[in-house]
Amino acid sequence: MAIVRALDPVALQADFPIFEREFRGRRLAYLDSAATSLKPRVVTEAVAGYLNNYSANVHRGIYQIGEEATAAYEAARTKIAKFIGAKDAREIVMVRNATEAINLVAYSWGRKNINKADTIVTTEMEHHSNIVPWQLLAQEKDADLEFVSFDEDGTLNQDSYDVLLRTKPKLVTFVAVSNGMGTINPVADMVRRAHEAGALVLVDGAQAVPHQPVNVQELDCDFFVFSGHKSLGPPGSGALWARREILEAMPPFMGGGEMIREVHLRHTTFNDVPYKFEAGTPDISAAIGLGAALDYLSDLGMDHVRAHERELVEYALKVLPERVKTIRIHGPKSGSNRAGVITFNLADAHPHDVATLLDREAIAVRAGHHCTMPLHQRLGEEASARASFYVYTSHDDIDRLAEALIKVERLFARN
Amino acid sequence: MAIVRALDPVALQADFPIFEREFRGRRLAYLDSAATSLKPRVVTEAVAGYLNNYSANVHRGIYQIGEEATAAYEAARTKIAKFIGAKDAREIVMVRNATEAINLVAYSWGRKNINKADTIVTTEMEHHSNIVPWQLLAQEKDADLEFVSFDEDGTLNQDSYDVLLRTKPKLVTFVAVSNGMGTINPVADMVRRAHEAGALVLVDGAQAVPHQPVNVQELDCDFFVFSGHKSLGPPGSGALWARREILEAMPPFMGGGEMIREVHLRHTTFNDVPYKFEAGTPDISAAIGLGAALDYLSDLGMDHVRAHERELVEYALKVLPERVKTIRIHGPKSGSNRAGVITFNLADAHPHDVATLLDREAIAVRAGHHCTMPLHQRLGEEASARASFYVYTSHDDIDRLAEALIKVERLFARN
Amino acid sequence: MDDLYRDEILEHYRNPHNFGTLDEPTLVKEGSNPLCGDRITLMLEINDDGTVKDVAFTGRGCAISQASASMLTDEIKGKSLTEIATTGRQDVLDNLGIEISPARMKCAMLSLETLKSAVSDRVAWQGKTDEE
Amino acid sequence: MDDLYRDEILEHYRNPHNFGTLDEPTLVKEGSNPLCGDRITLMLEINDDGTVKDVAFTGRGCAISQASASMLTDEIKGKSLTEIATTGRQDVLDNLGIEISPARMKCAMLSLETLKSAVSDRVAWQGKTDEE
Ligand SMILES: Cc1ncc(COP(=O)(O)O)c(C=O)c1O
Ligand SMILES: Cc1ncc(COP(=O)(O)O)c(C=O)c1O
Repeated sequence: MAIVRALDPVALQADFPIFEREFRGRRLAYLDSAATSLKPRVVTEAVAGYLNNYSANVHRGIYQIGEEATAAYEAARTKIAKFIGAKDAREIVMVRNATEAINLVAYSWGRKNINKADTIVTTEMEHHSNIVPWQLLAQEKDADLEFVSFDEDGTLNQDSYDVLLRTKPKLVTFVAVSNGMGTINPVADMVRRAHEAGALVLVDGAQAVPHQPVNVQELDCDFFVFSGHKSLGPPGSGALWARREILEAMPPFMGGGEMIREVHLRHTTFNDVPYKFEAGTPDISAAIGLGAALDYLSDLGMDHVRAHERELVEYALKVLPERVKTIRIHGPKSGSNRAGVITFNLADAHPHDVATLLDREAIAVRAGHHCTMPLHQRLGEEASARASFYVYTSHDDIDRLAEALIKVERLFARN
Repeated sequence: MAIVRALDPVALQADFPIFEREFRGRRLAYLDSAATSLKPRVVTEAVAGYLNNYSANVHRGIYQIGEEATAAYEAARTKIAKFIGAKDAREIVMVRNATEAINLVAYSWGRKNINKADTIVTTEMEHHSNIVPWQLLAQEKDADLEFVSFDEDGTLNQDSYDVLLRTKPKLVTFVAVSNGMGTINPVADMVRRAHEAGALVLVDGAQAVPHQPVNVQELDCDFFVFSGHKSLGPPGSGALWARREILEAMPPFMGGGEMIREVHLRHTTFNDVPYKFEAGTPDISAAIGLGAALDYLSDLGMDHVRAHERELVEYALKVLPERVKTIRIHGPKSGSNRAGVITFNLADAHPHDVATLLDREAIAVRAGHHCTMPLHQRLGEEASARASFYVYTSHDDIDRLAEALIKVERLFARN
Repeated sequence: MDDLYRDEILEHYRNPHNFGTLDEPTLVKEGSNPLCGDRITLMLEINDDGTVKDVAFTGRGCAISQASASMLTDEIKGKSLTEIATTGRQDVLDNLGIEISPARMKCAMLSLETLKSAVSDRVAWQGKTDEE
Repeated sequence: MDDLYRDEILEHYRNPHNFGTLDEPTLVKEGSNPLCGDRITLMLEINDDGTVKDVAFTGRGCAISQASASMLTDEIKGKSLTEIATTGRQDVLDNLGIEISPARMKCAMLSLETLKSAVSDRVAWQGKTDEE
């Protein structure tokens, strides 16, 4: 190929132990990275290193392994801060996943700041994790929840956004990158307009952090969330970022150890941020693993990761319709505003059957609604199949996908 | 020694890689297991096995590694259910830790069922994690929070408990085993009396599950919580158990993927229990690691674990006062109602200094309030030192502790 | 790949038996699979003697759920509700006659579970009228 | 073990300098360490020229926090608030002259941080009167 790629997926596969396994005699073509990513060896080693060699609790042990654990855990926080361009590691709250981060904001900031008849704006392309917490909050507070629609080409309808901004919402929230269609939203611009309308903005970065450079200060948003397990890290890791003054004004979410300053029977004072929001023993090993994952990604360079995936998605957008006659691909038609996600339907085969048959060829794709039922309602599909890419995805994987889909088509052809 | 012990801690140390490390030329005497336990090799291997070989998301992947991950995750749930004697694995909600489990109950069950002027009863020996969530709930609902006191011997004052039960509390909650003093509470009896008074009962089993046989059906409580990281498992694992009909009547806590049945823009229906309470991608690796930890403990036999720790604590209660002249040990005086926890002060050396100096001898103890400030207020101590035991703790560790404390005493003696 | 879905499955999928609606159903029941969005609506017309006079279903779904609904509805015609109550998961799997992975089990069982809950509604409802 | 805590530290711990209260303090400030429960109350009497006339502290704590409070209070006597503002963490560590592990850093710094926040309260308050 003529395009120079700084990132060689086949070489990188050597870093991921799962490719040493055989599946029906073949190397796994893992095309479900939007659900969760595979893990490089360094991440497993970081987790195992903690569990084997210094498995102490953090923040309180006056002994060597306690100090080692605390240092490693706080180093992970600093790496996260740096990776997403936060000003200060104290703005990073460690959470289990993006879902918990959003719920934390809904319970803590939301229950304090959202009142009757206030409006929250989200979009029809959100993951359930960025819909349900706001539905629960709106119900509790008798507030309004409004949805920005999206167009045929899978992009948010910016006129519908402007109309909703005129209702003066208190909070606006949307995905940076849609897990349903791969749409890359114009985040900085949408944040600016929301701020002009007087709203705070929460950006769901679950599909952005793993796949493209992110800088929360440049985006200028107020809250930002992501999950470690989609970013080469272990499950159980993730972060909420928010501006320090916002975090400081937020009441606590969960109560318990670590988040307190002083507990008395009749009153309690709380710790400084971010500890105020980290009740109980955190998932130390997952955080350390995420730190190692972000180091790995930084070494690759997020520009290169994005360039690689853009090139892959452009290749897929070109070859799949050429070769797979009955495929309908949803979402943006160009790699310029599309992440490495191909969501599709075949004319005669249901996505579940597609996934089952692809599994027989050692190709892993997702089938279902991908936790985006409203998006699928809008697409007019009960379910779809989704192939999603990452650093270890190669052209060969896409070629294998195309060939297997042709076989599925043939099997299901209504002759 | 004349006592026959079925459990040989020195032999077991071979299962824990940390003992291969040298600390200032010595094997670590890890006496902080009440904060978090060390991890046997099998746990790290289970975690690494998932991360390396089948690191898929759970519950939705129609492909081989997705099914492997789901099977392993659900097997962990079944192991947890069996380990604590639950009737049905569907009564087990996977959480990050005991703290999250308690907050889940406070937010979900509590906000629905606790009203103005209702009473919640807890105790003065609770961990902050079983105080602060109820303070926050009581404050929100304008409810009363009352505390059972404890006596000189570190046991709950049962008269004070009866007096408080007469206020007809809606919820009673207490530790099965105190992390502050090692007190083993008469759980089944206290549950029975609470039920007679019409209350539901939440038992904080964070220090019980790792150290003694537990059967929630025999205890007959309504909610039970524990953390995996204190039970040889990785951080990020833990469980809430509750009776099925109680769980089913509880509204959701966090919203997001996995916990829903159908999401529409204007309304959402929720999944069956326990999934209704597991929003977002769970900590799959930690759950699998906890499963391996519980297998390891089951192989040892929880009766043997308890017998071993009882023997150790009796040894410590005997030799420490004999050899360490200025030691004051808090809590029960006998091993019969005391877990493997020795909380103490020296007359002239502050607990922080004790811990620092012990660290120089490769002995890890905790110093501070151990997340039990009200307990310490009652003891009249700002802080204490704590040595806590587990399956890998040997007499030699206690002997080393005694010798080192003698040195500390000598250093700090006001001559 | 080709060996997994037998021709018979594909045949039922392409031309499901009993697909459609009934004019005078005695029982109507909807079922859905929360993880993937499959849905089915099942209609039954029951004779006075408690046997199934006619049955029909609608709904979109995958080959496995459609074929199992098609085969199941064939099978229950003429049977009594009591006989239907004894139909089990293994019967459905036997009908399909192919390997069903755990993730696809819900697809295979959707029609059976919808049928079972229709029948138990009916029994509960009959029980109620008897008492009243 | 014996080499860690120098005799001077232990001496300050056993007999802390400036331990007690002042009759007419200009500034009183409390500090605490949330992780371990150490507390200190610091009192300062300030001359009209902005120098420290007298200083005292009370509170329970470990050898490191007590010794550092004892040494710090010795050191600031006669100094101006501006001079105090330039006292840094390194000065405290130099006073102690022993290895302080990260977990003990809060013990070592408790008195300094309480002092700093007392001084900045004072400066903020003075700023305010100046404006009014
Ligand atoms: C009795 C008790 N309850 C609750 C907790 C909180 O556990 P975690 O930090 O794992 O949530 C602890 C841990 O210290 C404990 O000992
Ligand atoms: C856009 C988006 N938001 C939120 C989530 C939820 O992530 P998690 O399950 O890790 O909380 C996902 C994961 O599927 C996602 O793709």
